[in-house]
Amino acid sequence: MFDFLCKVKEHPHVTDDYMLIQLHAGKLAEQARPGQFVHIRIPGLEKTSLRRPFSIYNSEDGILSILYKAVGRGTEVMQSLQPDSELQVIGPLGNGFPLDGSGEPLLVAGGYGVAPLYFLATRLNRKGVLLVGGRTAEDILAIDKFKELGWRVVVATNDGSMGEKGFVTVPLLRELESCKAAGKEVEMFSCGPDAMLKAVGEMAIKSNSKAWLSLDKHMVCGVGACLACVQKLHKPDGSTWIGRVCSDGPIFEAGEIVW
Amino acid sequence: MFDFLCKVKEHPHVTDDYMLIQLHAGKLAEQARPGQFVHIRIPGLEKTSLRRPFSIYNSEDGILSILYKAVGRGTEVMQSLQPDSELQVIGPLGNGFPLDGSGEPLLVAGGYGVAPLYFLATRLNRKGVLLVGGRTAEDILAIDKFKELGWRVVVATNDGSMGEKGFVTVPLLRELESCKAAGKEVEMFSCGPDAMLKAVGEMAIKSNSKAWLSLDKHMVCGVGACLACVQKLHKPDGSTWIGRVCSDGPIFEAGEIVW
Amino acid sequence: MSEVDLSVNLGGIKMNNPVTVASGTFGYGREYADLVDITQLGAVTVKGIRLEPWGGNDLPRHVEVPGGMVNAIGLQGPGVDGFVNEYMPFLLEKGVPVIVNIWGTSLEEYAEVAARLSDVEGICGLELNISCPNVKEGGNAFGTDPKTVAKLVASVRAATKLPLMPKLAPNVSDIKPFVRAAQESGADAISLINTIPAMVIDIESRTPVLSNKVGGLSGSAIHPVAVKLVWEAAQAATVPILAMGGIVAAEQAIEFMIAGATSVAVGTANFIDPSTSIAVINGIQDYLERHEMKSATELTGSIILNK
Amino acid sequence: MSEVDLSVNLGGIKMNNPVTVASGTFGYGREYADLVDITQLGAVTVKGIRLEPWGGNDLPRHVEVPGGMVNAIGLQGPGVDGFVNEYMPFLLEKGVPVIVNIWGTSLEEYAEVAARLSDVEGICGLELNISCPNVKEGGNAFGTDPKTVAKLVASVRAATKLPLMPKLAPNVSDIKPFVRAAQESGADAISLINTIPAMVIDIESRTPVLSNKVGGLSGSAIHPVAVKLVWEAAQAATVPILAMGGIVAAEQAIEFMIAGATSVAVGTANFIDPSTSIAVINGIQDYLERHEMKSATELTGSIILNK
Ligand SMILES: Cc1cc2nc3c(=O)[nH]c(=O)nc-3n(C[C@H](O)[C@H](O)[C@H](O)COP(=O)(O)OP(=O)(O)OC[C@H]3O[C@@H](n4cnc5c(N)ncnc54)[C@H](O)[C@@H]3O)c2cc1C
Ligand SMILES: Cc1cc2nc3c(=O)[nH]c(=O)nc-3n(C[C@H](O)[C@H](O)[C@H](O)COP(=O)(O)OP(=O)(O)OC[C@H]3O[C@@H](n4cnc5c(N)ncnc54)[C@H](O)[C@@H]3O)c2cc1C
Ligand SMILES: Cc1cc2nc3c(=O)[nH]c(=O)nc-3n(C[C@H](O)[C@H](O)[C@H](O)COP(=O)(O)O)c2cc1C
Ligand SMILES: Cc1cc2nc3c(=O)[nH]c(=O)nc-3n(C[C@H](O)[C@H](O)[C@H](O)COP(=O)(O)O)c2cc1C
Ligand code: FES
Ligand code: FES
Repeated sequence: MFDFLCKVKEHPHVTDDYMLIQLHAGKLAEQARPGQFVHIRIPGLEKTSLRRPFSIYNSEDGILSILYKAVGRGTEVMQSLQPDSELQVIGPLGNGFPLDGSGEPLLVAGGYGVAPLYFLATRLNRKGVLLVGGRTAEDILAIDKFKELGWRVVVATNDGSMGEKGFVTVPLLRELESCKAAGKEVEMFSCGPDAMLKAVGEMAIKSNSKAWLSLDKHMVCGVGACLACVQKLHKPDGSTWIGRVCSDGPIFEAGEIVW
Repeated sequence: MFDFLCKVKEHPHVTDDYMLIQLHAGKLAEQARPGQFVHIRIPGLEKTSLRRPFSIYNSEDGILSILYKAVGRGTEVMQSLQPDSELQVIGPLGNGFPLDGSGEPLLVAGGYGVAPLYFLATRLNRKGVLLVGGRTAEDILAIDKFKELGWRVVVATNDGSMGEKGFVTVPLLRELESCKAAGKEVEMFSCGPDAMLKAVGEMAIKSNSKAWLSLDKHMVCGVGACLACVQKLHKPDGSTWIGRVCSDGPIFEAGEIVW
Repeated sequence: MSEVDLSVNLGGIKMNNPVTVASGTFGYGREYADLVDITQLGAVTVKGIRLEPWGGNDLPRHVEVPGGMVNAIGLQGPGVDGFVNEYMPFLLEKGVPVIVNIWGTSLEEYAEVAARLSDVEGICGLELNISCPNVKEGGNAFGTDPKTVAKLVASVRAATKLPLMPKLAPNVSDIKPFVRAAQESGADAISLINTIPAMVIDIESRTPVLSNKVGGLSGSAIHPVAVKLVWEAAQAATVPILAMGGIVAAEQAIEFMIAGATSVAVGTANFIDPSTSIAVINGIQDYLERHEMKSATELTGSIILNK
Repeated sequence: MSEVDLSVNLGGIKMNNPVTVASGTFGYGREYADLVDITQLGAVTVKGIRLEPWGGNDLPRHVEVPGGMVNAIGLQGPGVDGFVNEYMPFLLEKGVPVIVNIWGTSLEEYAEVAARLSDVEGICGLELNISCPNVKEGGNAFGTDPKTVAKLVASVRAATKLPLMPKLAPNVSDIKPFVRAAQESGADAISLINTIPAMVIDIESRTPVLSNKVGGLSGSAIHPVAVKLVWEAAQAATVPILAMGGIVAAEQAIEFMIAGATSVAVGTANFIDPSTSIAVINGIQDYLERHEMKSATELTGSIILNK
């Protein structure tokens, strides 16, 4: 974990709402693992503003990328950061996805939830399927990059403007069933809105598969010190405990989470 | 008095520390009189930051100019304003110098105090002498512009790097005495640090001349509403009252001020 | 024209909309009249006055801090006669309701100021400043003990029929006893919050920045504290509440109304952007329309507590 | 090497420099140990703990506001045993003095927590949290009446020989009686301020943002309020003061010390820039050198009041 002053390398638009920011992040980038995140102090916000957490979308040759959506005050200001401007970044943070599992990997993404899953796809020792959902075609990101890696991509949008119309859980169920029919074990990895994660988790439990869910909680410290981001969790012995999404997570196995 | 959204026209450096900002200020500029000031909301400071007051250095064809020195947080941020950026300006504020006096005008300036005096020189119906003091040559501004108007200029610096060494009150005394010797009435106009204004005021009272002093007090509202900028003053009947520098001033006759 | 009814009745003070300005941040109305159409305001609340003219504190009287400012003006003012003669004619001509913020150094002085203002045309209510941190006698000294508040309000009540609105101090551990003391002694409304006692020290000279040493914090910084106090006051209040503290846009005003305020006052924000109060009026109207509410009063106390 | 002596004695807590971290903003030290060399701190103050593990409040537990944040964590913690077993070994190994912030829902619980921590190696002092606005029982309820403070401090005093430091609530009209009550009952030092009770309402849903409805305001916004309370506390205090509230750089720490604080704690700023506490230590040292002071203690209470 480092507190690193990063320089912006490039900062292109991906679609109208989404931007990709690439940072010179040295050791921080080198140590990053899929599913981890960084905590960014956004220049241009008041100095008293809290940091904002973002998943790591990619890390290559000391360059750390983030794929983000402008949703509020901070991300709006962030959009105007020019190449060579500097920002304070803490990371890599969190536990990350397990890379040493087995079974057909099914990645299930909603919106910017695709970000940590792309990094995961670049580092997994096997290929699989990306199932990605969004409100409209605008929210479907990075699918060409998955295809370049040799992954199969299934798209669903609420308005049917891309892929099939409806929730991504519909094609997910289909994939699960076809794997089951083929006698294939699966391992799910998912990042997106809570409702989606919950549905993915339930399907995993029902189908007796593992599902790794990346939770998105509002954070303050990002390192486990403030207890702002907690999640009630099951222990193996059936009792519960209160974990910190930032430092005990953000990735939890579906069965652990007390929704 | 207007609350006007002004666009920056040009914003050149004058010397290392001083900058000139020219604003498209429409009616605000047209109504401005010498000695008045504007109250500026500096973009780039937090939205909760108070406005900053600046004397009007010039007003021509709807363009209002301010000559300012970077001394703190606000003025430092202000320095980086680019042409075409917009800022909220309230003005013109304050009473201004009287233009209808008589006698040889002696303008006495310290540092950025030269700003309102230049505007005055452009609007007075007669020419005279500018006496300008500063710490070093760096602080001596705009003297060529006075010369262009046909004014005589006398410079004094604390370190002797320009003009004579010492306080500007020394050449002022000389001017006063030579006018007296010549039987000439004088009228003084002064803007600068309190110590200088006080000295000018005392010399005026001693020599039985009028001196108009522009006071510099920290302000909040700029319009007379908050009572943050008050100055104890003599009434003609010998009693005292508490005036507001922003709306009853910033110009007071030397005899009025209770130092 | 909009169907929304913005008018409110603040304990007998009839306002065309819920928005006034906070005492001491808008002079006597006239100072801002070039920049703000003051006839659009629900009321103009003027700077605190006592019986006789009062000089206030030495300079510096203010200092900027993150999210606001600390002031120790010290209630400089022209006294009752000065106010009535110099400032009321202009306000009367404008026809805007005037709330006068009053103070004194004794119960008797408060009562006398109230009595003297009772028959002045154009004055529609009195705000009793019992919470100014910036004067040695009077001010906050009256506002930090419910018994004193009760006595003070009762004695002013006896002196005037004008709507009476004590302005409570924020630096208390429980606001409710103060609300009860005030309303049981005859207050028609409650106003809060005044500035929070504060201090700034210049570390180079090691001296307090304000000549009065301490002052009161106002502006955005105090807003969440004010919301909490207004919400709690509303739970004890049987009379309407005028809320203030860090309003910079309609959002904060709406927040106060949801917490239980009938009216709101824009303070420090006037200095930074004089158009704030008008923007707040328009913003409240927009909000009501967007949420299909028929009147401003519907917003008051509309907080939803699920648990 | 510098000639300046930064060490201070905070009522028996020996610190190599005046700077610690504020309880609840630095976990148990370990969480920030990758980013901050915690052995450089004067002490590490850990998150509030009670006798048994405690779950705290539901989410959301915080919300960002201008100049700071409002939190209602609700004192989640591992209890005495959990803390001693899971967290103390790391801190002990680091060799940094540990101040434990403790709370309970009864006098007896406070006393028992204190007794249980008394012989734990590495703990150099106890901060009594009697001012947390975010728990229903305990916390602020103990901190808003001087008599209760006296009783609580006395009963904890009887239970431990460790340096004892009650942490006072800021939402009082006069801090001095609390300081006196604490020190007369055996407190070795005074800590202030805790967060100021505050609230944020979401105007679209009209519900409180925090699940606990109210929370505590911290950060820059509260700094001038904290300075005023520390300055006043110092006038009544015969024991040293640990000051906190809105420190973001050495300037605010120095201001507190000039006002009368012996030590200072960095809170919310840790979240934004974890290097703040180290920068504050260095900044104090620079200041002392620049002002030709020989020791940090010279700064304490060095305020100059001309009038
Ligand atoms: C582990 C993690 C990974 C994330 N990865 C990404 C990513 O790869 N791409 C991306 O676009 N977004 C990501 N987010 C969400 C991102 O943090 C928020 O969109 C961002 O903080 C919004 O800030 P704002 O100032 O624009 O919004 P505002 O709503 O103005 O922010 C106000 C406060 O709420 C917090 N906040 C608001 N929305 C969220 C949210 N959804 N999650 C957490 N905190 C929030 C902010 O951090 C801030 O403290 C991630 C969040 C978490 C917790
Ligand atoms: C009527 C009047 C006319 C002025 N004209 C000019 C001018 O033509 N050119 C110029 O360079 N400066 C002028 N000044 C001074 C100018 O207002 C300050 O330099 C400026 O406010 C400093 O702001 P800052 O944020 O850089 O400094 P900071 O010290 O960071 O400001 C902190 C606070 O102190 C106030 N303040 C600081 N210094 C002064 C000061 N000298 N006078 C008043 N308030 C101050 C600021 O407004 C702000 O509220 C004038 C001041 C007044 C009252
Ligand atoms: C410069 C200044 C002067 C004030 N004068 C008075 C006053 O005379 N009487 C009074 O009751 N409150 C006075 N106040 C307090 C305000 O009316 C208001 O309660 C407080 O500033 C909080 O609102 P705000 O955060 O919107 O400014 C004054 C505040 C400021 C900033
Ligand atoms: C997230 C958070 C958790 C806190 N937890 C505690 C606590 O457990 N015990 C306590 O006494 N104070 C607690 N505090 C209060 C701080 O210790 C400190 O008194 C306060 O935040 C003011 O300092 P600051 O403005 O520098 O943050 C907490 C504050 C924050 C922001
Ligand atoms: S954000 Fe602080 S514990 Fe997770
Ligand atoms: S600055 Fe407000 S009265 Fe002068």
